[in-house]
Amino acid sequence: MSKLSIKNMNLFYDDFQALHNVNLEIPKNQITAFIGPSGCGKSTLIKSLNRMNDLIEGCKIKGDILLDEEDIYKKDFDVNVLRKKVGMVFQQPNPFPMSIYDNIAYGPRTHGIKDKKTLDALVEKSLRGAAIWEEVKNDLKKNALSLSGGQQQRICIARALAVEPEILLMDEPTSALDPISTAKIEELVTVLKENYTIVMVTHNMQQASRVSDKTAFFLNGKIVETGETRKIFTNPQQKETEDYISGRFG
Amino acid sequence: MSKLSIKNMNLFYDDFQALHNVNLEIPKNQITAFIGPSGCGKSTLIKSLNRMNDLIEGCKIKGDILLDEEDIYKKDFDVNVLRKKVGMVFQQPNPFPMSIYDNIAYGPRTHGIKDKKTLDALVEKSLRGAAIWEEVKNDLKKNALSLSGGQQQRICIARALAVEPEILLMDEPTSALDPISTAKIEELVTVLKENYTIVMVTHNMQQASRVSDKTAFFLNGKIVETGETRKIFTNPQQKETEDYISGRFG
Amino acid sequence: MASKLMRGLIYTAAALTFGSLFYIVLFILIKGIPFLTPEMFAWKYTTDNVSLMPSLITTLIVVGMTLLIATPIGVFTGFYLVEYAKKGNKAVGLIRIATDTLAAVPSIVYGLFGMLFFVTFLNFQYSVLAGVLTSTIMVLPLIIRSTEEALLSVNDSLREASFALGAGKLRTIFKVILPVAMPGILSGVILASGRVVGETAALLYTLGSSTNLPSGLFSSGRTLALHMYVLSSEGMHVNESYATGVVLILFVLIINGLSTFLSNRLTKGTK
Amino acid sequence: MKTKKLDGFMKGVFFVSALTSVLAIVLICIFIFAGGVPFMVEYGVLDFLFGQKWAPSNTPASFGILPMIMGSLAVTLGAIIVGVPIGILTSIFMAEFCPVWLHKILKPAVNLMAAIPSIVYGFFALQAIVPIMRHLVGGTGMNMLTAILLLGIMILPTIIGLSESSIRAVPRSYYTGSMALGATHERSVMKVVVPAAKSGIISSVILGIGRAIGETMAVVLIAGNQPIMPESLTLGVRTLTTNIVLEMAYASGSHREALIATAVVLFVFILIINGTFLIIKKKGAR
Amino acid sequence: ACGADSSSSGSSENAEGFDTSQTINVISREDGSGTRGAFTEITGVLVSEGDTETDNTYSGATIQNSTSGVMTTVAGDPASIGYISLGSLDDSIKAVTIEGVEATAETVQDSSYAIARPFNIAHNGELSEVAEDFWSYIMSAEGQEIVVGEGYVEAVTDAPAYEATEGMSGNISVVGSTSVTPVMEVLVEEYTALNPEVTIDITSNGSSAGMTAAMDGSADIGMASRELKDEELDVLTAEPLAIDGIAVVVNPENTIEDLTMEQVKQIFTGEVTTWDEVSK
Ligand SMILES: Nc1ncnc2c1ncn2[C@@H]1O[C@H](COP(=O)(O)OP(=O)(O)OP(=O)(O)O)[C@@H](O)[C@H]1O
Ligand SMILES: Nc1ncnc2c1ncn2[C@@H]1O[C@H](COP(=O)(O)OP(=O)(O)OP(=O)(O)O)[C@@H](O)[C@H]1O
Ligand SMILES: [Mg+2]
Ligand SMILES: [Mg+2]
Ligand SMILES: O=P([O-])([O-])[O-]
Repeated sequence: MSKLSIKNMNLFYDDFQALHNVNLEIPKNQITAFIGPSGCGKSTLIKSLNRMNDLIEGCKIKGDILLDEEDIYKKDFDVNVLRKKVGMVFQQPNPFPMSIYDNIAYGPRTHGIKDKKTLDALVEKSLRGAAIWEEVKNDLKKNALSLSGGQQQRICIARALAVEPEILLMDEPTSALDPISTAKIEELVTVLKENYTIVMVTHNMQQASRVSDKTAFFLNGKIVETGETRKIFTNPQQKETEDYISGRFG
Repeated sequence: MSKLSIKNMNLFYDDFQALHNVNLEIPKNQITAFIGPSGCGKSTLIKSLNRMNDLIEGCKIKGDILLDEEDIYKKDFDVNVLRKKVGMVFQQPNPFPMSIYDNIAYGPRTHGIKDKKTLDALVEKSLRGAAIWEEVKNDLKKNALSLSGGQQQRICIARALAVEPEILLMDEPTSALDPISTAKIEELVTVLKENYTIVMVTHNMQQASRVSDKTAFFLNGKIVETGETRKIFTNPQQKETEDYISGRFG
Repeated sequence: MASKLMRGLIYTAAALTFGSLFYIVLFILIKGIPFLTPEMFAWKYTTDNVSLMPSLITTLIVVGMTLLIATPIGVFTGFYLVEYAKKGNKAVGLIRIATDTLAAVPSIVYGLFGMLFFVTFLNFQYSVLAGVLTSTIMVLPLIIRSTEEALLSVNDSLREASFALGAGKLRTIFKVILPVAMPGILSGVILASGRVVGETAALLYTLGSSTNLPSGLFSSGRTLALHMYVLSSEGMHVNESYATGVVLILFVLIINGLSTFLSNRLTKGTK
Repeated sequence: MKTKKLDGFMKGVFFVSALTSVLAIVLICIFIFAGGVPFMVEYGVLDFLFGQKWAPSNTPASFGILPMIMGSLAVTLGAIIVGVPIGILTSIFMAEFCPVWLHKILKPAVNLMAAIPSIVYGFFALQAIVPIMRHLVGGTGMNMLTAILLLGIMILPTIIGLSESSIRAVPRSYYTGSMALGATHERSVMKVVVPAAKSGIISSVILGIGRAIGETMAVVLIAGNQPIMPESLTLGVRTLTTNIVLEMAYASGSHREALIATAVVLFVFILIINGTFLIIKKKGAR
Repeated sequence: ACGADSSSSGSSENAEGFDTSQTINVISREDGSGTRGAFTEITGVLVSEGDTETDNTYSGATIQNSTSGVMTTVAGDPASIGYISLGSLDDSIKAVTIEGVEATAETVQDSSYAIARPFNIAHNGELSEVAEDFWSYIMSAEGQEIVVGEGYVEAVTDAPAYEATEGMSGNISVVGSTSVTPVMEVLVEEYTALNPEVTIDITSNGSSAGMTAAMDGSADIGMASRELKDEELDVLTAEPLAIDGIAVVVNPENTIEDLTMEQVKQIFTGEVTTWDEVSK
């Protein structure tokens, strides 16, 4: 079943059309990977799934994006609620310059949770969920910025989990990380998909083939091909896909 | 014949040892590629070839680097002359915020060339050498920053060529570029090697295999394996090299 | 060769700059310290002791009140300009021009304006209120600018992270951005207090120069800088006015030290 | 929902705060202009601006402020000639030549310099520069040169502070790029980094000019204050600001209005300078 | 004549080493100052012809807007000359005698020293009870004694003794001349010692500011170091509280001891430009 469906979507930055007639179904409890060369519109699409591009001046969207059959761009849709449901992790780890605890508790507090016990429990659960509890449980007061890049990225994942989203968007979550941290995150993601629907942008073909269930290949703002990851990598239907995957460009 | 030879080199950033006992021969008029996961020391090594790491406080080097049999770290070696001989192109295109002409003429002027005719000729020759003359010949007064990323990177290559170096160091010169610009630069590099010795860091395995003659694979500050590129990619001797090339990590 | 010459020029310029600063400070200290007697700190001013205590306290009052009014207005203006205003917004252009102009207005013009508007037109008379409001307008651009800069220097990724968690703008500003921007804003505020402490021309025509401690918003007073000016102007207390100069310099030193200390402490957390 | 309302309300608060500056500048214009312009019109705008005689105590009185206009221009120009090169070079020192430990001392020193009240500068100049000047060029030692030197010093921190930060804001890649071409540190800094910081440096100079032209309390102590056309560096000079502060306390009637009209002229000056540089800056940014 | 090219030294140094060939550096007060107004009028620097008055003060004269400005300049510059309030005179400078008469309270009192002006206080309409009381204190024998003690000349001879009223309280604001301020401060101190419940604020920002403040009612009492103008007198009731001599001062190094009124005038109008010409 599709958690998100994108229908006939066109996106413009002022006059520049960054996405052309995109149609895509994002299945529940699976990992969907977006691949494609730089500038092809992967980030643009993933950002429109939680309306982060509302923040960009001059960005206009046509078409529909349905979350559980509901149009997230319809007029009185509360974007704060949307973003609570659709969490996001960015390319550069971006923890807030505050303690680990406050980082994780920020989201829940935003949504009105004040009770210390509930918060404590949520923080622990989220950190466990992001596979970093053991490393930081004795240092929750420590400033999150003092952690290593890989740890910071897991803190960001934990922070996203803490608002109990249904979907996790990840825009090249490992591109700033070393191989060992990358491996940890990949492992984590495959565990998380049991409870969350995951969309992940990656530059790394190997990563896409290692972790994702479904892959969409982008080129110049269009989706060239989508399908089961295994199929896309072993038996691409389009010439461009094959060229890209085999490293002939990009 | 080796243009550069690196002998028993160890490099420290304060207490952190970034390079361990590196030995490498860089053959004349060939392209040598450095590959390896992030943080393994590729940039560190390439920067020590023209002593750019002199600018980094706390950076200490042991061992020898010989340029045409002469130790570039010996006491009265003039680093400005060294850097004239060993040009460098960076990951992010970094043209100066001045006209295209002044960008290219900057190096020659630095080294005392004032004559307008000589400069004009040098500028044209360098821009031709970097395969961008046709695109900019009517706009030499234009600010270099107004060019596209790919053009900027070629301007930077032209700028490096203008001081008539013998060696060109390139640290991920295409990683900020789109595929088409990347292809142009790769093509250019293979032409340039007829007259220059080229060292190139790349994250992109395909790129290394496409353009380089010799490859050195780095891991954690050590060279794991070096050799003819074809051999390294088809028949690696070390388990780590194979794992890396086949995308099992990184 | 050219490099050596250039380096020589640069070092000379630096030596001149810091040499003159050192000379000025030393000069005032040497001239003033011998006259810094305990009577100068008597609670009440008399013509015998020419105590600077009332002016010291008035300075604190005026600076405190000015900051109390100017800081929120300035910081909020910064919020509006950086976090809310859309690019190319007409109001923003207008506000920018207004702040730029305010920043350039000479203090003597502020003084005349304060006199014509607050003192006479609004009939506040020579009073703490007139002085405070005049200096509020005067320091507003300092605070606005430093706030703007501080906010702009906050990485957008933090804003994104907060919005992506479903936080609204207000929460993002106060909980995430403000703490990071604090040192920058604070340094602007400190700069502003320095300006008020050192101001003479603008306060002369608004605050007046009473030697008493102000008894309310509508009573007159004098700040240390004014005290120094008035003391000297009749030629009977030139030494005491140097002594006041010493206190003034100490004041400024403490303010500066405090700002460095605070911003160091605050930046430590975020680095 | 509640947070949404609060969001909207606070946005309003922020906007109103932002309008304070606009309101302030409008009020300043209205009150200063209303105080001075009627006098200028009555006396004759041209006679006022281009009259060379300032004799308020005469009957009939003369209120020509050309000497003060020229005085302000001359002194400001002088201060720029003295202060700008030293200030910019010092900022280059601070940004590119100064070891970290020394910077930790010098940065607060510059801030201190900016914060020293003008009256203290004035006292210093009166006792330290004036006697030297008296020995060098004679007279009372209170002359244009003294004023220029003092203002040259006083605008230093303004120029240094802003220039340094704009030099530091130049992407390091320009510097590295230049070094990689074999340029020396000095050349890389002077030819690439500093030009790239041009617009910030120009802004710092504007602020410096503003400070020089608006400075009052220090100048009045040491400039001699003669209301005569500036003809020599060794003669006294009266500026627009000092004209106001000198006589405001005792002026009444049309004399007082003439002083407020002087402030109008000063204010227009500032507007022109600000405007010109805004235009230059905009062009530079394009 | 030019005030700048002064030090053509060598020719006529006298015994004490003061070079009388030096150019005279003239120091004057700003236009509008009570001191300048009185000084120019009495010395003839200000010339009245029918309806016109011309202040002929030498255009190259350095202008200082405070007594101390004049004093510091004269104290630091051997070749300069200025004039200041007699009450402010100290050893850093030297007062010359005028026509052989020394400037002292006595000579001002008996009018043998000619350069003097009144210190005035003024009010508009009815004074409050407490201000009225303070006013009467100033004009009382006690008040005038203070005036004399500060080096000025009393304005009211054989003044009545001050009769303190029990329980005076309230605020008085006194605004005006910087020259009057020092003596006013002492008066306030002594008065508030007698009437501890009274608070008096002095704002010293100039005679005209004081008169304006008194006229528009923002001050209870205004102070002026000059005669009041006609338009001020239309509204205000004024009374002198002291007479202040104006001393003509030179640097202590200067060997000049005496000047005639004519010489003073010539110096301050720039007709005479070197010390030679007056040091016969
Ligand atoms: N805010 C913006 N305003 C205008 N154009 C934009 C904006 N953001 C992105 N673009 C353009 O839209 C296109 C798609 O950008 P996008 O960031 O989605 O690419 P991407 O696939 O994520 O690339 P990368 O792999 O480099 O992250 C690009 O051509 C880009 O230049
Ligand atoms: N200036 C420095 N001071 C201290 N450590 C440094 C410095 N520069 C690099 N390092 C460290 O040295 C190691 C090698 O860094 P280097 O930049 O050479 O890696 P790289 O192979 O170029 O990686 P990348 O692919 O990310 O560019 C890393 O661990 C890095 O953290
Ligand atoms: Mg992207
Ligand atoms: Mg690198
Ligand atoms: O010049 P004044 O005596 O009025 O100060």
